[in-house]
Amino acid sequence: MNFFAPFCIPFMVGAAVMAVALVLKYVLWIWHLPRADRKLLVSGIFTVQSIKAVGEVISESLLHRRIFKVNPLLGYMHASLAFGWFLLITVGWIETIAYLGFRYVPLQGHVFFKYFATCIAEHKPVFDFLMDLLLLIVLSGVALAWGKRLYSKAMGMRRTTKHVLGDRVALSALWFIFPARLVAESLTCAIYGGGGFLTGSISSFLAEHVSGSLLAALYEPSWWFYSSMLGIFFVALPFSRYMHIFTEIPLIFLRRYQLRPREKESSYDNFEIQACSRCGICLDPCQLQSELGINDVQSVYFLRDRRYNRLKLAVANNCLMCGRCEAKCPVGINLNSLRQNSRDTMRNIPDESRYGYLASLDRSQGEGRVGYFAGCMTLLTPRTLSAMERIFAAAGEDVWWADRNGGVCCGRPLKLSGETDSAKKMMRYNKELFYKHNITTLVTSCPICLRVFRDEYALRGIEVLHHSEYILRLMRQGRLKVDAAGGRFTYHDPCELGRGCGIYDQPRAVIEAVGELLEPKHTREDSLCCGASLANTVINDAQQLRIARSMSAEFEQTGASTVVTSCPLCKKTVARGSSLPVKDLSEVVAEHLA
Amino acid sequence: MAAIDWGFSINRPRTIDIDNNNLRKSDEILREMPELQCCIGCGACTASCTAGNLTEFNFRKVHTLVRRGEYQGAYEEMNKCMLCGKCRLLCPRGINTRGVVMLIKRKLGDF
Amino acid sequence: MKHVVVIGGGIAGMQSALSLKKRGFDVTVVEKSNRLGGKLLNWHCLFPSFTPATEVTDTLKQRIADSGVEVRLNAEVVEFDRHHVVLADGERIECDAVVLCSGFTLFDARIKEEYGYGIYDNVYTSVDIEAMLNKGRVELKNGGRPRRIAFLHCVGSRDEKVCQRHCSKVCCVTGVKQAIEMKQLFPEADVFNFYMDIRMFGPGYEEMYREAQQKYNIHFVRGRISEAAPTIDGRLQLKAEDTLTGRPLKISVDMLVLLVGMRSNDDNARFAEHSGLQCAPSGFMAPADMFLSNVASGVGGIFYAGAVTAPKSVGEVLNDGAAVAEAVTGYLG
Amino acid sequence: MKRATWSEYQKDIADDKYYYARSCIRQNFFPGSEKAFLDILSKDLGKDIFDDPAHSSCTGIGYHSDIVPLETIMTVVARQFAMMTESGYENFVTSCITSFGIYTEILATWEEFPETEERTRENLYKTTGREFRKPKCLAHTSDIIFHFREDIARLAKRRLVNSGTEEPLKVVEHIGCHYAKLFPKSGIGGSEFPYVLAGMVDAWGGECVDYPERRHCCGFGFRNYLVQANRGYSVANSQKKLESMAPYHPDFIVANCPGCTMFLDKWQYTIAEMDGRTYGGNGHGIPVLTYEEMAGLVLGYDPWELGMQMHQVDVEPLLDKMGVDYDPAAKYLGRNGKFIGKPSAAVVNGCSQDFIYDIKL
Repeated sequence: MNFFAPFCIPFMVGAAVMAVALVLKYVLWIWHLPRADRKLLVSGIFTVQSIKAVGEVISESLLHRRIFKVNPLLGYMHASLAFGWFLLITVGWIETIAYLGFRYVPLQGHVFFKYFATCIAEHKPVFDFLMDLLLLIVLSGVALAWGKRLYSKAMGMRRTTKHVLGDRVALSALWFIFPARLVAESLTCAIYGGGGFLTGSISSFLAEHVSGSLLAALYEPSWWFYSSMLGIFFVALPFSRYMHIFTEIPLIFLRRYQLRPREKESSYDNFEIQACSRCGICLDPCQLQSELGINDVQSVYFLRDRRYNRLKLAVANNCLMCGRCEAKCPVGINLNSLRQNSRDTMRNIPDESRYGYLASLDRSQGEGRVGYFAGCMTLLTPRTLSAMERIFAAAGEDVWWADRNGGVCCGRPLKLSGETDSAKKMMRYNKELFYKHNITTLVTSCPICLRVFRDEYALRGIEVLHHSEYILRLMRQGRLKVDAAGGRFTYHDPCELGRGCGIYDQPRAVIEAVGELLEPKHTREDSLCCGASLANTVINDAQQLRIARSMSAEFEQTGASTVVTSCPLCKKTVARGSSLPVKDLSEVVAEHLA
Repeated sequence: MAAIDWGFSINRPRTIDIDNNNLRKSDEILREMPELQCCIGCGACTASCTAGNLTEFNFRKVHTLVRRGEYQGAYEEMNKCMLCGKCRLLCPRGINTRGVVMLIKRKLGDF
Repeated sequence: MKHVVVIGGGIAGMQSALSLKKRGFDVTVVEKSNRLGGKLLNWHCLFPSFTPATEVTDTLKQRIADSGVEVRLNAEVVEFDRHHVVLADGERIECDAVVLCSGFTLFDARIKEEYGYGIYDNVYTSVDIEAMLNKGRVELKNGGRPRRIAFLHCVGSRDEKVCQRHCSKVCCVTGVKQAIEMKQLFPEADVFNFYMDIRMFGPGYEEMYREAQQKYNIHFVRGRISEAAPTIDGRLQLKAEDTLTGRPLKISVDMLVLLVGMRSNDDNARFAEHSGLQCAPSGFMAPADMFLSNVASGVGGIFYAGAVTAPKSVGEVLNDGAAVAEAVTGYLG
Repeated sequence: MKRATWSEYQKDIADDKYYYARSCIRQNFFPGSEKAFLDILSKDLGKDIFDDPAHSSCTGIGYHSDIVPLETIMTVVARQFAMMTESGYENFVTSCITSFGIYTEILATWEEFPETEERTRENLYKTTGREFRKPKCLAHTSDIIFHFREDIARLAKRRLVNSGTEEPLKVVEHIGCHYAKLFPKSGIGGSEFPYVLAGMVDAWGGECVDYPERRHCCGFGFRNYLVQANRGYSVANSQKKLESMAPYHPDFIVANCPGCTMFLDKWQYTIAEMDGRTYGGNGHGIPVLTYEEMAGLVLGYDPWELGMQMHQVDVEPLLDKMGVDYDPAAKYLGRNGKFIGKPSAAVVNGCSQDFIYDIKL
């Protein structure tokens, strides 16, 4: 049996180009991994993590479990295309074996089996049925994809990604592959007979209504078309968003081996960046999109621009880094870390002389094993400071006040802007200060500081607590008593505290000890950003205010009489946007000390 | 040839010479961030400044000089800023002060 | 019917006359020039709305024409008391009350000779600019378009050196307004406003100021120009201190606009002496008190409206016109 | 020139019978000028002017340097007036702008605070036994030349024109700060548009240059010059003026103040040596003249008689332009015909630099 026909050439070329490109990319990326990452890879490969990764590949890359969670219809669309196509290939393979036994069949022989199988008289209706069913499933996915273009809301998406030209070519090819296959197979069946419930019925219809000569004339071109579509798609795949189809698989493995984006851009980032399918799920959660109509800076566009080396500073900088999109990304890409290390690449200018003025500076006061770092912003919310003072006094805690008279910034704002090396100087200064004063516990009221103390400072021997955690601990230890005076509170999760440090329950527990807690519409992992995030240096004051107003409206809808938050920046910002009084968690506690 | 010690040198003028200053970068900065022109010199930024309370750094003065085309030393001054963002919370004219710091550094540092 | 004479046919006089007429008085407006409207006739647009000044003057003139108020033009008042107004030609007009609406005098910018008004080309006053705008031709002496324009605030205001200690109130806003107008006419030009303080006291003024800064990119430099001098290419070199940076500043401009202030009329002292009225140290007429009788003089039957008592904006002057009618009614019953 | 305002500032200047008070520093730096003034007045104009050997310094430099107290200087000034009174004169003419400012200021002080005048009279009487009358007319010598500028123009042998092209010479006039900046009414033309020198230039055929830094101080500033470490400020001020006037290509600078004339002249040397910058034509400095020298040239005096060889910036290019006959060989010969010495070559006179300077920055 001959498994070659001229129409196979586009497919064969496409498949070859794709294979070479994929192998080259993956080999190069792994080759260039930082030494530490390579070590992680080697040490993880023969562990149970690899098996877990296989499971995750099936559930995510094929079944798209996480997208199902976002929206079942959207999940079905992705799964039908990915898993359906996967099954088409697998079942097609089995079909070949069923017909021909175990023998070598070239790739095009499997793919265009229907074409080459016309000489086989025997029919296995089970496969006809199966293959038609799978084709139908995939076609339904394609239909949904078309539908999504027209009406994305049905799939829970208000906005869809604006694609670049290459993506559109690949997308068009992809859309045509399966209808083309249906047509080609139906024509083949119309001439040679056979086919399942789908191709079979279409072929009988064609045989009845279309002249034989026309069918014969269309026969070869239809296979050519099908092959060409496959070829185009395969050539475009490594260079378009469809790269994600394969890239998610190594990504899942590497992530299981604990590889992550680093402070500086690294080869690993390629796996994350090219695993983005540009599904656009990150668009809707973005408040820059929903409140300000800014529609070219979201993670999907950021990753796309970075991938094609056309990232602009204005795009990299225009992000609140609130983490809402990251929490929803079906591929689990570390969007904030990637944006962070892009900023580093664009803005980090090491300067040894910078912040030389920090040397030998110490404006701290008091003595105690517990250190309190108010943070720059907290100095502008003195009620928080005095509340903390009362709480410390009530608990009988001796406190070392790190920065009540003005200290040195924790370094996170500078790091967020990409000036990583300079930020380290401030971190080093503060770290030395903490050690110098022999504290064992460091309490801060500012989630921005908290985040960097925990993630970057590596404060061995010092426990770092947010004041919400600290207050709750004091209450549970019985060192701090509050009267449950009642009152209706609602709570705003600061991005850096909630999504950033995973602290959701502690402040809630504290509030519930005082009064009733009413949750706003968006809360916990889904909470909205106040808009004043230090990560964004692009949007102006009016834009910040618009975000603040829209997110504050949710607090008013809860019926609460006070908005509580636990970040000085959020407090100031929400207070601008809301008509309700806004208090820091510590104020609420201090007001209700028993 | 004999060496003569004058005991003094000619003082350089302190005058801001708008005619001879190169205002190209200043214009670019104002074009990118027109709100900077709204500064009314209240000094709240400088009063609250974390870095300004530890050094001579005066954000208001430095950006005003930059607007007048006096770039000498401005980059180094802006580098004293810790970007902590207190000033942005205080500016009565709502100027994106952190953005200004970054913009001036970018323009004067040519990156 | 009681007869009230209104001295001055500017907007204060016209509005006062209209309000008095409405309350049933017999009103005569005495105006020394040959037409009604006063200084506002020379004005192009009013801040902060850019309303054409003619909208105010024409409307008032029309209302005066329709109201039956007697208007005496070319009639200069030499002296008056509550019962008589004596004109330059010797005529005595009998009346029951007098409303003094003689307004203000523009500061003569030539007195500040260091700014070169009347000495160098292309030094103008804010009044000249309004006249040029009215003519529809703002240009340099040589017909060219200015590339750089400077406005100087407080010329003849808040200046001990010319014995004008008071703030003329409206020049800041006018300066910002004219700067915007210049920028609209010459978008390619750089406009610099040199000010001591920016006083944006009224509704919409601060907003206009902000717009001038942000939208029109007008440069505001806090510092008074010390002197203007000609340059070799026929421009003007200005010196000032940029007080917000603590550095002297030097700049050449094509056009310098002096925002001249309002000073009190020279007549005020004579009127005061003759009629027993009080002048404030600024030379403006002092009302009986600053709050409850701010359109009354210390002398029964003599009232004030408009800028005769202090520099005022157009809106405030018109309010005075309405208020004085109330006060006169209270006096004449 | 659009300067109508000068005419608003006029003062009464006596027509004859002057008591003459000399300047301290001019006699060293421009020694011919004061003699020229006396010659012009007495010989050319036939006026009575008394050059009293008994008068003294006004101590103004000491006063402005915080060395001489006000009481003292008032008494010294009172003595000058006593000398004038004793010689039978009542029109006081001073050659120095600093002195002119001192006399004006003290007379104004006595006017405002008569008790200070009484005390001064007492002090003078106690110390010297002298009494005085206040001058009827106080004028600076430049006021006198200005007063007779038309007479001088009539007597003129030359005019301030380029003898080759007949074009008026471009003249930068510089007025000493203490001439009218203290009391605008005390100077002709006031402080903004002083006309005292410009009037002479106009009358004698020249053309004044109105350059942006026209009113700026020369930088002398007493303490700024007297303390070596401060001289950088002083020279920077002269430089500012020179930079501002240079584009107008002035043929010469004329000043009416001893300090200004000296510093505008000598700082050109300093700037040229330090920075290599010169502001006149052909890499030379701009000659700086006193108004007496200017008047003397107009009246046909010999430049070496006028003491112009004492200038730091060579005047020969100007003399050539004006068509003045002079003997180059006689430049450095004294009045007795003996060689008086010759300065080293200087950058400001178009010579190459032959020193290495150790400039402290």
